[in-house]
Amino acid sequence: GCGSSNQPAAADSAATDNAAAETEAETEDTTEASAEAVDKSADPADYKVVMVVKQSDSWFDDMVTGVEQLQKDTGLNVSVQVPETGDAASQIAIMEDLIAQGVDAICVVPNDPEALVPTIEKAREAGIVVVTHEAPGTADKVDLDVEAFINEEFGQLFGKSLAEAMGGKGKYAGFVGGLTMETHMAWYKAAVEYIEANYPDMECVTEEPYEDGNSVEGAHDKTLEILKAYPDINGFFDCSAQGGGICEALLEKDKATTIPVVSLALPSMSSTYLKDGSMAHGLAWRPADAGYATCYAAYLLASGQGVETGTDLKITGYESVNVENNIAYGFAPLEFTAENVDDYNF
Amino acid sequence: MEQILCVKNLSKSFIGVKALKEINLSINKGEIHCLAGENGCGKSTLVKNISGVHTPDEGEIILNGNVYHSLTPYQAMKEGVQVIYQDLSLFQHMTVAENIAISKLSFEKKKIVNWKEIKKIAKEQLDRIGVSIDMDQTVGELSMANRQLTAICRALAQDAKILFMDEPTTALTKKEVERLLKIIVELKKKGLAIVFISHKLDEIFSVADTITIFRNGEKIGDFNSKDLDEKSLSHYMTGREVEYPRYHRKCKDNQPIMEIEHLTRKDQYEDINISIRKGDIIGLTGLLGSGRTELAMSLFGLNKTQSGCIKVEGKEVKINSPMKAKEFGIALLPEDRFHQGLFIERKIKENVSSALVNALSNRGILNRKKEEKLAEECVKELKVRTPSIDTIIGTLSGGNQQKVVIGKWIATKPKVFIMDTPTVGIDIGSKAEIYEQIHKFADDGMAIIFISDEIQELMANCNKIVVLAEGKCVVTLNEDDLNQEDAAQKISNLISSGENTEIKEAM
Amino acid sequence: MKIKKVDQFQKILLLIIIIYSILVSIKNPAFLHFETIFDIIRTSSTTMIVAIGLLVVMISGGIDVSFMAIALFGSYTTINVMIALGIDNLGIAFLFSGMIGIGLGLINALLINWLKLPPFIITLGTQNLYHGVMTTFISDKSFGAGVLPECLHEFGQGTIFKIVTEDGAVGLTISLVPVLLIGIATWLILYKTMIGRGIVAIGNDEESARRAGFNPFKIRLFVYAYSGFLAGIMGIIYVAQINALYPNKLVGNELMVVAAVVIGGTKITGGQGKIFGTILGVTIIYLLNSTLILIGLSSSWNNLFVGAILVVSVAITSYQERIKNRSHLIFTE
Amino acid sequence: MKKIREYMNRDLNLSILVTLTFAIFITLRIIIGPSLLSLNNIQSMLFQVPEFGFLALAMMLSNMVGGIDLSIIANANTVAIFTAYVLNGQLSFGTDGAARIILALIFAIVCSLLFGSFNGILISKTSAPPLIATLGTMTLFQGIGMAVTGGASVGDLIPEFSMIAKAKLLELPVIFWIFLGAAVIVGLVLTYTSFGRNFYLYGGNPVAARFSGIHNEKMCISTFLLTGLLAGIAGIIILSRVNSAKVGYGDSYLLQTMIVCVVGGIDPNGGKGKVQGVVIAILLMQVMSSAFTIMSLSPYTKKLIWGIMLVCVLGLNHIIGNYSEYKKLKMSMKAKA
Ligand SMILES: Nc1ncnc2c1ncn2[C@@H]1O[C@H](COP(=O)(O)OP(=O)(O)OP(=O)(O)O)[C@@H](O)[C@H]1O
Ligand SMILES: Nc1ncnc2c1ncn2[C@@H]1O[C@H](COP(=O)(O)OP(=O)(O)OP(=O)(O)O)[C@@H](O)[C@H]1O
Ligand SMILES: [Mg+2]
Ligand SMILES: [Mg+2]
Repeated sequence: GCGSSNQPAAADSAATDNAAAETEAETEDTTEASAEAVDKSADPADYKVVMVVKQSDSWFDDMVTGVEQLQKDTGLNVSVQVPETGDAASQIAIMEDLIAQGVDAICVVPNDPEALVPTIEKAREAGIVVVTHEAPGTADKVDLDVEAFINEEFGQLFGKSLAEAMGGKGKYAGFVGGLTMETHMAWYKAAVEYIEANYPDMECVTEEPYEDGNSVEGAHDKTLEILKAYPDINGFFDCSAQGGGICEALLEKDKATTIPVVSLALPSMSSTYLKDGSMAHGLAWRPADAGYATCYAAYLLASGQGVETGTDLKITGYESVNVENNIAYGFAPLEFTAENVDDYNF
Repeated sequence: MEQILCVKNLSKSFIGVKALKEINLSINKGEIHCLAGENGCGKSTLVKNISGVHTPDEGEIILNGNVYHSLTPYQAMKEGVQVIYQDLSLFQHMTVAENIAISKLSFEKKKIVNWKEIKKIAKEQLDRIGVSIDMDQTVGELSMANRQLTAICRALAQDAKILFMDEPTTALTKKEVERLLKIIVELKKKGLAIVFISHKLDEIFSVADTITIFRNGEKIGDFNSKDLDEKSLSHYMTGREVEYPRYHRKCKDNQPIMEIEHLTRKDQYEDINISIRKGDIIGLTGLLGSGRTELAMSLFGLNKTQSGCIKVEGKEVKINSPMKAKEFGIALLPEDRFHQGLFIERKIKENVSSALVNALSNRGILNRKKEEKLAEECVKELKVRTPSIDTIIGTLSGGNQQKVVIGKWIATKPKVFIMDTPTVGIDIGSKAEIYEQIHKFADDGMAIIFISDEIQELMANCNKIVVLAEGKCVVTLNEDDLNQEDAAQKISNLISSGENTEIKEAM
Repeated sequence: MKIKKVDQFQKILLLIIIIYSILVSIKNPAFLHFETIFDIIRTSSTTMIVAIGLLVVMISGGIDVSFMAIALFGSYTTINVMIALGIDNLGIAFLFSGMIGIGLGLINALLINWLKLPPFIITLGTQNLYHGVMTTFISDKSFGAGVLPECLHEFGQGTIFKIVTEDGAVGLTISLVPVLLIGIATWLILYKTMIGRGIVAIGNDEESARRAGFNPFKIRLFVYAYSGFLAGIMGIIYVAQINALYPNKLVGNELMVVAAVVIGGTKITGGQGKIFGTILGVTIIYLLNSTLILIGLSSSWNNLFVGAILVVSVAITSYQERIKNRSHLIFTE
Repeated sequence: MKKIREYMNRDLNLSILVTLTFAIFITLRIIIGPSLLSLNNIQSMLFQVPEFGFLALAMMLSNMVGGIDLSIIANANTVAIFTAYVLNGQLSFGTDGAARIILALIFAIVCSLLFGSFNGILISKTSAPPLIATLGTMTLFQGIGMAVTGGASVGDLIPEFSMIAKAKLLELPVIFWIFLGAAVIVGLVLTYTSFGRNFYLYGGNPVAARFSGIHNEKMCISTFLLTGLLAGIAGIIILSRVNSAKVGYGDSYLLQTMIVCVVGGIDPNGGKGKVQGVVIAILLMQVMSSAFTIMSLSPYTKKLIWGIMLVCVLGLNHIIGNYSEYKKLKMSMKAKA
């Protein structure tokens, strides 16, 4: 229902762009924009979609490959913007510039969804379709939010895997990248709640999660300390992809085989730990696929085709999304174990 | 006689000044050659060109027959050039011993440091000039005088063929100067050439064989020291006649403007009593470490007192900061001009107004017209040699810089002006001008505390002299006492009596 | 006399460490284990190395904020090459990374000497430059544990000896060896060689050092090359310890090291600094960061606590210095 | 022409910077095309400038007294967090509407001044090196924000507040005018007031300043008060722009503010530099960063370009500085001859 209300604004921006185009050499963008105003073409090549990721690391590098794949598959004019640091301010700056450029759609994986809301609103006022990923909390402020899964369910997966690996009893501790990271916190809460509800013999040692600061040495150093403070600890889980650090610390203390670790993980970075048994489970979803699906959804919305329950986003796990409260859920959680980790190459 | 150094047509320019204009000079073995001239005439610049600190624009430097158009400090050392720089060039955080030995070691291209050797070198040199400084102290903790002695030791530590001494005696007491001059004469006998720069004419005459006079970057000529006397020398230097007038207090107001009563700070000074009236110029002298600087700092609110009191115009006051001091009309000309007195990268006018910024402002807005007027006046009155008041002060010569610092405090029209060795490194021409100004301000009712080592200077300018020794006030001489013929002798005796006890304690 | 005075300052640091340790032990006796010391040694070893390099730079009157970028550049490039060529030799890793460090350090020195600008700015620029060059022209991929050369992994896990206690083995990390070697070498350089004295001399006053016959340019080349070399070495140890290779780690953690060195009594204006003080400074920072869980502080109070302690220790050490200076009528602002 | 040359010689760094800015501008205009200068893009750029600009001004002030203030961003965020609590009603003392906004603004200013004075007192009373002292206070201020929020963002502000960021005056964002006004005021204060003069003197040689009866402690504290205030204003602008506050927002600005100050000709040893330079550098930085987005550069390439630019600007300053000194020398010699 949002596409139609945006129509006049889009026409406006197209008009100003047209005025500029009269005096200056025509650029591709402006012709497209005016074409859109008249009649929405379905040709992906006519749409400029930009994906703004959080920062540069292996996770988002993989997401970039997914977006590039989309371009190859469909011919959609899609590109990726990578901020210098994982900071909401740089994402806002990039989005501002994109709004001024008048792209058709912006996909964003917000560092801090709350902070991006005014900019998202501004983009939408300018007739730009905005699709987020990993930001279900602000789904009502965007055209669509694409999620690989329901965060609570994914969080419960952490709890379930850990509980199974620990045999249903003992003390455990959980990490997040930082207390400011919303999805991490959501998984953490869901995991702890799941364990509390189902495994009464298990006990989380702290109220709040530990922060590993999104770095392996952070996870490593904190783990050493936790081992000292709680010598009877029996399991760890990490909602940021730094479980390797925990495993390293356990290996160092010869406790890798007795204390299981469940962590968000990239196969490429954690296959060793899965294979030597220091990591019991790795959990993830495929960033490339998520990027693919998000950008494709953005194209669909920009071209007026809409995304509803059952829409196919043309990639594994998102063949038939479930749209609820403006959030399109795929079903794409991945669970790695020593056996299957080699099947993934990201 | 064998020629060691010959300078031919040497020229050097800095922005805004031609510091040296086609200088020709030759210096022989076993000769004490004095350079004389007013502030900023280019003496230090000449030294720096020869020692490899500056690169000459034009001209040749011939050392031991080798011709150089420019040298590095190392080359200069290799040719036997040693320098005691005007700014001493010491290392603040290093110990005295290391400071003395380091040039020698670095020159010898030593790779490994032998700390015993360093101590040995340092001890030798300190014994040689007969002073006892704790060798393990860092230079940053030393008084100016001890720093100067350290720098002298350093230059002596290396076997020089030609030794440049750029105002080496500015912070020394008479006794130390005498000892230094004796050493110079000894060195001369050993065949060294010594180039001695000083503004103290008595020193020059007591050692010099040849005197070269500079004016405005040009050489006026070489003179045999016997052919000159103080009067003719200053005439050549300044191009005019100069005279030190004797100060007599004219002010009729005998109410004390400032009274210092039983002022004490342990280990620095003890039970100091001084009463100052309008128009008084009170000389404060004593050995190094006698606590003069400490006392001055206390009066200016930079050094907490422990007991006793200070009264300004009869009212007891607590001076706990320079701002307070300024409020009470007290000004201080600091001893360490470079670090404490100057804003080296700022313009002359900004330096002049630096103590008066708030007074020159109206509701927070700085009145630049007034500031410029003030600066113009200061430059004119104190005869600062500068292209304009917009010149960066760091490019002036040392003496001219000092004049600006004096000017800055005079501009605040203080009631009591404490001057810690104000004429150090200032030429006679400027000195006379400064004395004249001081007298004039004293006549107008300003009280002045004049800290100095030069007894002659104190005798000429003060109507009362206080001698300190080891933090205690040994004697106070009034105008009547000073008029006695043997006053100067008496003071120097008192000072040396203090010194005797010091040496005893050191042993 | 000299040594006595310096100890005075280090005593304060030791006192802070001891008092803090006592407080932590009261709160949680687990702190009193041997393990604690061994763990702190291991986790702080990399920082110790760069801190010592930075100490040398700061004594010479400079500062370097590019050392983390150099460490990253050196280790990342070296290990990339090793993986590509299948080399598995620790010596080569250290050598190659150290050489890269020397090269980048020399660039720092040349720029500082040429531009005559505060080294803080120059190295701020080169920090960006090195990191940019590395990620743009070499690679920006991450490598996980299994991919790294085996020798690195062994080194990272290696111990000099192990003590077996009831809850597992406690080993003293082998990284202590390079730290000790570097510490001793640096001490020898600073106090027993002329170039070391030259470093102190140019830190005190460059112009005076020149006049005393030193060549500040050469000394500076040495200083930054040395700091670069240590950074290169540190990079390898770091990678070995975390057992993974990232193109964007380390950079951004420079200031904590600067803080550690300054808390250790090194003058930010140069000319003064002690290795033992630096070690104490690093220890304080690490002690703070690695006892938060032991004293049961929840994560959201971490920063408040660390910040407060940092502010207090800076305030105490600086105030001591100020009092000492003021009593000698030395006015440093 | 002659006047221009005279002016250029008077402030060389500034003229180099202006020339450079134009050169970069023209280059970018050629590479990117007209969209760089479209009204849309200009508005968008000027909309982004203020929050960063205020932080850069704060950094500039601290650099000019030979210090550095690493705590500005932590300060801005924590101020924003407290202000957000006022604005969302949790701390509003029963006010509403405009009254609440005014209360919030007062609260923000008081709060930022408190932070600033803490820095100032710490540095002036203990002679702690600013780099280390503010590293400590940065962690401390962050810690306060963290302890209060537990890391979550504080939102639900009354909607009127975001109007501050959205409002426009003469086609340009009001917050940009505010920034420009603040820069002009800071510039005027530094150039024409007694405070400004004392500030430069204190920055140039604090010891001599003390011996001149300038109240060093007061200068230091007021500098950091001002720094804190500017950071606090940045916090307000952030809050109004993003409509929520959170620890860690804008951490990447810290390094950039330092770079901007250097490019803008501030001598980090203190006592030298002008506001104009920094303002131009801020604009230059913004134009380049927008251009980078348009060109879709990778973050590492951006880093590389910042690095190269910094080294180039410094190198150029140095070379031209040397050259002009040489020319001045020659001219002075000619004049004498
Ligand atoms: N580094 C410099 N830069 C610019 N100008 C300088 C520099 N050094 C000296 N000058 C200028 O050169 C001239 C000669 O200075 P110099 O220091 O040689 O004088 P001086 O004879 O030693 O005076 P004083 O007795 O005061 O020490 C002065 O006008 C001074 O301002
Ligand atoms: N052992 C020491 N430790 C620290 N500081 C010392 C020591 N010995 C001397 N000093 C410093 O040096 C000072 C002596 O020099 P100072 O210049 O202050 O005295 P002065 O009376 O002004 O003599 P002059 O002007 O001739 O140098 C001492 O009072 C003290 O401040
Ligand atoms: Mg001189
Ligand atoms: Mg003295």
